[in-house]
Amino acid sequence: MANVEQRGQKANSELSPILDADILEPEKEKIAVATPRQLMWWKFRKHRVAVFSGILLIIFYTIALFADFISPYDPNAFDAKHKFVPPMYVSFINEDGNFTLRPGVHGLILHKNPETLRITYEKDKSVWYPVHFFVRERPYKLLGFIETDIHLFGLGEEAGSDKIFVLGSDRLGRDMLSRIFYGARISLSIGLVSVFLSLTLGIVLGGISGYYGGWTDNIIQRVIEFIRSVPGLPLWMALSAALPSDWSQIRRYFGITIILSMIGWTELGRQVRGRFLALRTEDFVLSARLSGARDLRIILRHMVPSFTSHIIASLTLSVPGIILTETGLSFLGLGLRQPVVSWGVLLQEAQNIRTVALAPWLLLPGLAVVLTVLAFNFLGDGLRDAADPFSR
Amino acid sequence: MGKNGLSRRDFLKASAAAAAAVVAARNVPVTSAAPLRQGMYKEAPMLADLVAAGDLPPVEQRLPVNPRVITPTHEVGQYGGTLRRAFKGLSDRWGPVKLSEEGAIQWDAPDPENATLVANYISEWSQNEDASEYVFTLREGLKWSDGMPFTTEDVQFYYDKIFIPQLHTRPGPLQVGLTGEGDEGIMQLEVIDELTWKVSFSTPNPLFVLRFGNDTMGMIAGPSMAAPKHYLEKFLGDADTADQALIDAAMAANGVTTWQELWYESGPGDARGPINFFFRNPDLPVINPWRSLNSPLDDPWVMERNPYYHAVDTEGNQLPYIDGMSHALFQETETLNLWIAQGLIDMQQRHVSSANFTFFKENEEAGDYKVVTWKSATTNAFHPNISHPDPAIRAVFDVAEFREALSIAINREELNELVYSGLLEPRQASPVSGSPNFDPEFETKWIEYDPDRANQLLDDLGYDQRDGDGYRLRPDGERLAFTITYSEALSNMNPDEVQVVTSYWEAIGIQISQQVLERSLLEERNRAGDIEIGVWPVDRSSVVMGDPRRYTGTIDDGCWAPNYAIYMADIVYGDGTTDRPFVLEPPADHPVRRIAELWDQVQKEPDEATRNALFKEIMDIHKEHPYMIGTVGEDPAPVIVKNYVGNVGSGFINDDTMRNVGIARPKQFFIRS
Amino acid sequence: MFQFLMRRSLAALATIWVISIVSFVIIQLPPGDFLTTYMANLREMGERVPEEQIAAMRERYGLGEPMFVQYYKWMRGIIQDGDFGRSMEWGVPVSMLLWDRIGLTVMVGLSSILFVWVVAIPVGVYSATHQYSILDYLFTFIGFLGLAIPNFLLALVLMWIGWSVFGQNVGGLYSPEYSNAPWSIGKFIDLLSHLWIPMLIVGTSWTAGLIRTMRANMLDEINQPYVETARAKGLTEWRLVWKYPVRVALNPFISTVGYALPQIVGGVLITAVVLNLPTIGPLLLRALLSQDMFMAGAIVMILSILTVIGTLISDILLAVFDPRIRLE
Amino acid sequence: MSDVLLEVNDLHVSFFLTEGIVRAVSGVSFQIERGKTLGIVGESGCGKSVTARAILNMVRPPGRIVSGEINYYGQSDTPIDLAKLDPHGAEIRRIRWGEISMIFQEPMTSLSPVHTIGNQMIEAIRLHMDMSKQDAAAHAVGLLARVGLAQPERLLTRYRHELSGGMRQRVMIAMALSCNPKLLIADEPTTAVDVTTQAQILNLMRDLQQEFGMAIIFITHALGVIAEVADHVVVMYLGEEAEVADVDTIYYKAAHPYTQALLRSIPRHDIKLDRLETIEGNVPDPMNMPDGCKFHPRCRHYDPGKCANPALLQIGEQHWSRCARAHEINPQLSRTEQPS
Repeated sequence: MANVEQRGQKANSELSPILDADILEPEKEKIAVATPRQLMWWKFRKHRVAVFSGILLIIFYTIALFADFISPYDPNAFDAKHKFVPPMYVSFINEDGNFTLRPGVHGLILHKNPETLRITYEKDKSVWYPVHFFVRERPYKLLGFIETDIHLFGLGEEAGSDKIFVLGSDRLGRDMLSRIFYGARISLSIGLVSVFLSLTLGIVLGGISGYYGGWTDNIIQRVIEFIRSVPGLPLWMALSAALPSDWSQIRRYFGITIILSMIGWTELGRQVRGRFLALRTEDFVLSARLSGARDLRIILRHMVPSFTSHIIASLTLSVPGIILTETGLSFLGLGLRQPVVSWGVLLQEAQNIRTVALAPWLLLPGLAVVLTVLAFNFLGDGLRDAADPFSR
Repeated sequence: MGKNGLSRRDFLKASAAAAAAVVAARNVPVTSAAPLRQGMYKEAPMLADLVAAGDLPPVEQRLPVNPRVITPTHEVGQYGGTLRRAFKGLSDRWGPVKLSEEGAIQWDAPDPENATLVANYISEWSQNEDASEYVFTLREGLKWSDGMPFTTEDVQFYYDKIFIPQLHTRPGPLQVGLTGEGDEGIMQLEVIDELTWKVSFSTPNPLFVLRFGNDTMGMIAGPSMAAPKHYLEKFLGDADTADQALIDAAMAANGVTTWQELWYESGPGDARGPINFFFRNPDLPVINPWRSLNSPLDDPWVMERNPYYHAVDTEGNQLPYIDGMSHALFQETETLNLWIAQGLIDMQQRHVSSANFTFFKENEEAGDYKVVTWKSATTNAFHPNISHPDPAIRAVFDVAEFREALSIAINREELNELVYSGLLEPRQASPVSGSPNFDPEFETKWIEYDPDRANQLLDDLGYDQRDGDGYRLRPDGERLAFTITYSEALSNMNPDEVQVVTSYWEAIGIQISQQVLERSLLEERNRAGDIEIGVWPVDRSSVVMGDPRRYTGTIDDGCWAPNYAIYMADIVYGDGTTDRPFVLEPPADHPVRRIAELWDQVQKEPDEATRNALFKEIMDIHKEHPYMIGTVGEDPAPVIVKNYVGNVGSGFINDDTMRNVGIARPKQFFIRS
Repeated sequence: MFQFLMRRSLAALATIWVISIVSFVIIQLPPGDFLTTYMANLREMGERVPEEQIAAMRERYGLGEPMFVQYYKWMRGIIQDGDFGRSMEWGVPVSMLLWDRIGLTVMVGLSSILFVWVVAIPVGVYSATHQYSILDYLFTFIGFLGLAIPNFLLALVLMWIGWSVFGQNVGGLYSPEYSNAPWSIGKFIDLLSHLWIPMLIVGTSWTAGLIRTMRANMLDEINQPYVETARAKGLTEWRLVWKYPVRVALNPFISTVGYALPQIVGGVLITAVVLNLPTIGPLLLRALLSQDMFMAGAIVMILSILTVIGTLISDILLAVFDPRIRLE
Repeated sequence: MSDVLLEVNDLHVSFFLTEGIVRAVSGVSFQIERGKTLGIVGESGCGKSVTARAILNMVRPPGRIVSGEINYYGQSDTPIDLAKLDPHGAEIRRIRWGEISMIFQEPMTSLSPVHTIGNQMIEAIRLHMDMSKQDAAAHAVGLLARVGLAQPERLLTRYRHELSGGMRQRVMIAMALSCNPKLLIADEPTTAVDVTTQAQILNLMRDLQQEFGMAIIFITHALGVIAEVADHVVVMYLGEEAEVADVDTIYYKAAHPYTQALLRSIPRHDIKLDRLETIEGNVPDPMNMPDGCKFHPRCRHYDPGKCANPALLQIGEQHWSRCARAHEINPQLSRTEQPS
């Protein structure tokens, strides 16, 4: 991420030597009245890709939050009659060949090759199942406390044992769509949780480093340098492998989270330190100091708020790294494991090339990862540009 | 199972044959066929060239006077070629070893129906009436791969320098079945003449030969009960015969600092160091059909024919047919699968999983091979721990009706279809259909899917109250909840099976959580005895008497009654010490007690009929109310065989006891040109 | 210059020392101990190991002794004899297993770096000199995409395409006929024909990042007065761009090698696992999964040291290339 | 051969940004005679640097010369219109440095940080003069000595950060002179150096001008400097000429409020002030230029009735001003000269 970091800041100087002119002038008036946050928002709005990415991420997180409502099936519900069903073509043309507003799918006829035991499916043109919305099925607790059994969509009771697999099914006949939705819960939250931890570490250590300077600063800087100069992946691999394997999945989740946040904090710490160093001599900090405020109070009340926007941007940019690492670790079998569903766990199943050659839709969780990471990168880029007081 | 080539009936035949083998081993001396006339032997072209060049004596001088005659599985083969296999490296020693090991007595099966124990490099063996003395006679003129004669001196050397030192750090090779206590229990050796030696035991040891069939007694893949004295004595650092220059060179080459480390990989008693294990030492004289040419750290590791190999085919062709083997190194089984499909593997059984059956079948044409199926002597199983330290859990599991409920709540047909493409057989954890202990009644015990009855049983047991989440409650108000503990490395058992079984048990109101452990930790936990429900395939179920630890409960990765079984083993074998944190005395009338007593009697009972009856009683205790809840089993154990590779039979039982691939006699495999 | 080298070397030594401690901690971390694991592995392979032998091994590896004594013994072994301990799983000294694989790991890493440079520098220069052109936008987008696609996913997709479209297994570094052959031109060509896939996979994400760095650095430099001066001198655009801003923009670029090396190492590692390369990655994964911790610790340590050395080299290179740093 | 070396006619240079078009130079005209010095004065952003770059046809995208002529009478009386040349072509590259060389504002950054002084000088020399490497080096040494640098041979192997500000600027001057240019454009050559050095540099330039006989375009924001070097002065404001005159006229008869303001902001030994005045207000947004007189938002003399769109008026023989009230604001002027 360090590379991404430099771009925005450097791009500022692009025009100035030619122009000798400050073309930011017209905004001066607004600046006078706008709060920094408003200002950031105005700038951010201009960054269309970033705004789009932000919206995409909001959608993703909403899906994660309401996964049990949106998912048509239990992500771990297996089905011997529907192994490796390819993604279904949800059609608006019904069995009579007429257009219908209610989409639906055709039934499937299963064939099993007696020699190789290969299972294939044929579309049963004679069977048509319209998609029903707000169907009542397996009960769950929405958001963890609202008991309900309403799901966004499904085939309803009339379909019997037939199912709709929008993104296909896996080797145990589990619905990929539902699995990706549920997987989002882990994969998306792990990024946020460990970024939060990184942030705490980064602010505390970076803050101490930048605020006090001296030997404390020196030590913390050496630690940061050390962490950055050591290849992370083998280290994180080793640490994850060393997590007690009799830990419950939830403990394991937090264990991995903590390991991941050890990646993120150095970059944040470095930045926070830089900001602190710059702010330390600012008048308002000096005056707060002179008026006898305690260090912690100065840091929290005066210094941190002055660069929150910048921190938010940096945070956004460090989320994707964490998501990628979690995915990588789980992919290697060192992170989370079945029956927990995360995108990394799902992709581990795709490690099997032969299976993927037959069922390429098993790679779809990878697409989810790529989209999320892209969106976070674009969003972070936009936020950083907006937060940077020197950018256009 | 009929759909995959081997019918249930075939297996029954095989079982009869295996039983017969045990009979044969009792007291009838087994002699190989009469020697063929000199001048009748033929040899591989590569050796003929060496003979012509004067680098090798003629084949008649290399073979023993009475070579072992091996009847080819299908046809007399052709010489030449290198068989390509794959292995996982140094730690995957059992692949190459089982292909080429040479015991004194060996399992041999020209076809699946006729698996017997035969004399291999010995010409005959006999035992006395009470099975406490065994006499072995070497084939006359038997030679090591370097041409040096193989005599009883090599047996004595083995006994003095390998077998006895091992006893100082371990109670003796477990599988030899030593009985008695202290020094009296130790196998005694007496060399009678250059070709004949006798071993004796203080008490009857009728299972000795049976166990001899699957253990080379410390010298892995060496000739069981012998070691090449003329070579190895130079490496005994504390003996007069030591050759310090050789020792230094070997230490340098292997990165070790003491001569002991050349002998013992990781401490005394572990005789598979870099110097005395053919896999790691290309210079070690062997009597195997192939010897190592380079280090298994190399990729590929290659083996080449032993010009002095002691067996011929029915037409007098010196075996093996194949010139050599080449083992390519792989890390992930996935890679092996791709190699197979690309036709880069000539013959492979190890690491070939039936989970990939469809893939292998579909690529038969592309890879120019066929998938031959065998039959694993294995049933996947869940092991509720009836000796759990928590009395409340013991009280739940040690009730037959509860285990029955668990068992019949499993829809084995669906499970089989879902996880194994229907390739396996729904069955109870019991001896497989080829076994002398096979019992159809046991095999089908509690396997009918009947969730209603399961629920009824649980209700009747007093678990009829449910909590808000729909889970059953124990009478003490606790939720009926258990943890399944398993490892991802479950032999050929697919971890997906755990997911599926979990959901069946959840469906009858039992809360199941899962815990995945590394295999080592699983074993550690199992030895600690506090696993609630363990998962492990019940293997070693062909010639069960050869290794019954699954059923006696004393094996390290079996979990049905670890704390009881070890307690009983201590009582019975009197070794008295154990490092297990929990050792529980089983209740007075507990069947585990009876199992331990029976097994002790079996081991010392010279009369076969009585012995079999006693052993059947052990099996009947299990049949009465199975402790291990079997699901599906008799894995078809696919074997990949290139179309140009001949004499690889199908339908063999795949079991450690019968040495897996070894039973198909790789020395008579051949490559059709 | 000398001072600079001394200072950097000392810092590198200190880092290596910390790495050794971390690696040792890794060896000690897993619950239970590696002997248990070792026994389990043996059992899985069908062997039987009695308790007494375990006790003997405990003794031999000094497992009863305090941590720092064990650390001291371990370090002494490494420094005196290059002995990293024994691989529990393989039963041989770790050092016997590693060197070949390290060679190939370094080779894949270096060729990836080469690939990255060959691609990233010209593209970055182009993007900067043709800022906001269609190609610039395209490169930026590809760059973002490259950052977003995990190495292993790319490897998987390439494997999948190779397998399902061409029926080829694109894994490995040699064709089977060459894998144990002595070095020859044929083997080298064979290696090259396999090397490009991991090179591409490892390179992609890093290339993406470096294109962006190069572009930003270039944009920083391209309007500097000294470039104007050069232009005013009448140099052709091509020559002045490559002689001046590129040359200067390369400096931070060289220094990014230091930070990029850890990424590359990680990339090589995980890619090698997917592609079954005979490099150190699959060995590490296997060591970790089987808790063969001497092996894992040794690998982590060697990889880290290599990285530190790589960083040191890039520092020195930077000093050679940038007179400002040289004279600091 | 006429006296005129370079003639700029109605030059328009614009920058085409996504935010809009910035007319950095709009309709500037001036000329410079051989061997003379023209000063261009103005605040940051007035377009003076852009004009300088336009002369060498070095305006970089998104900027571009929109219209106008830059006639260069280097070789003969037939001028070459530099504005029409291909900016990457061989012709303009020959003229750059060979005929017209340039010194930049920041001596620190005008030299490459990673190339030696020698490397950069020899490169320039060999590009335009047919010399071997050795000859070029010798030539460079001579030039360095000429600009007053000690140990010129050693200097060739030095890097810019090893030199002081004054030394750097001397090196730049030596380099600029290396191919005997006919015109030297000095873009604020003295802003980044201290006052003493500044004086030395200016003296040096004056001496060299006499010795080499080149014309100089001296660009600065400091009117004070102009007084010492220039023969003629162009005062620029927002891309336009505010006032054009010889140096004395500018000093004593400034006829544009902007010039007057500039003059008030420099310290003068003849007028004692408690404090220097600064020009009120800021330079307006270049994309949102004020209507009418561009200076009006900052002008104390602004009269909406009179000041709509003033043209550049000739108010003296060699004196032009873009102020409609030029005569009103400069009584001295109205006494002596009448608008034509």
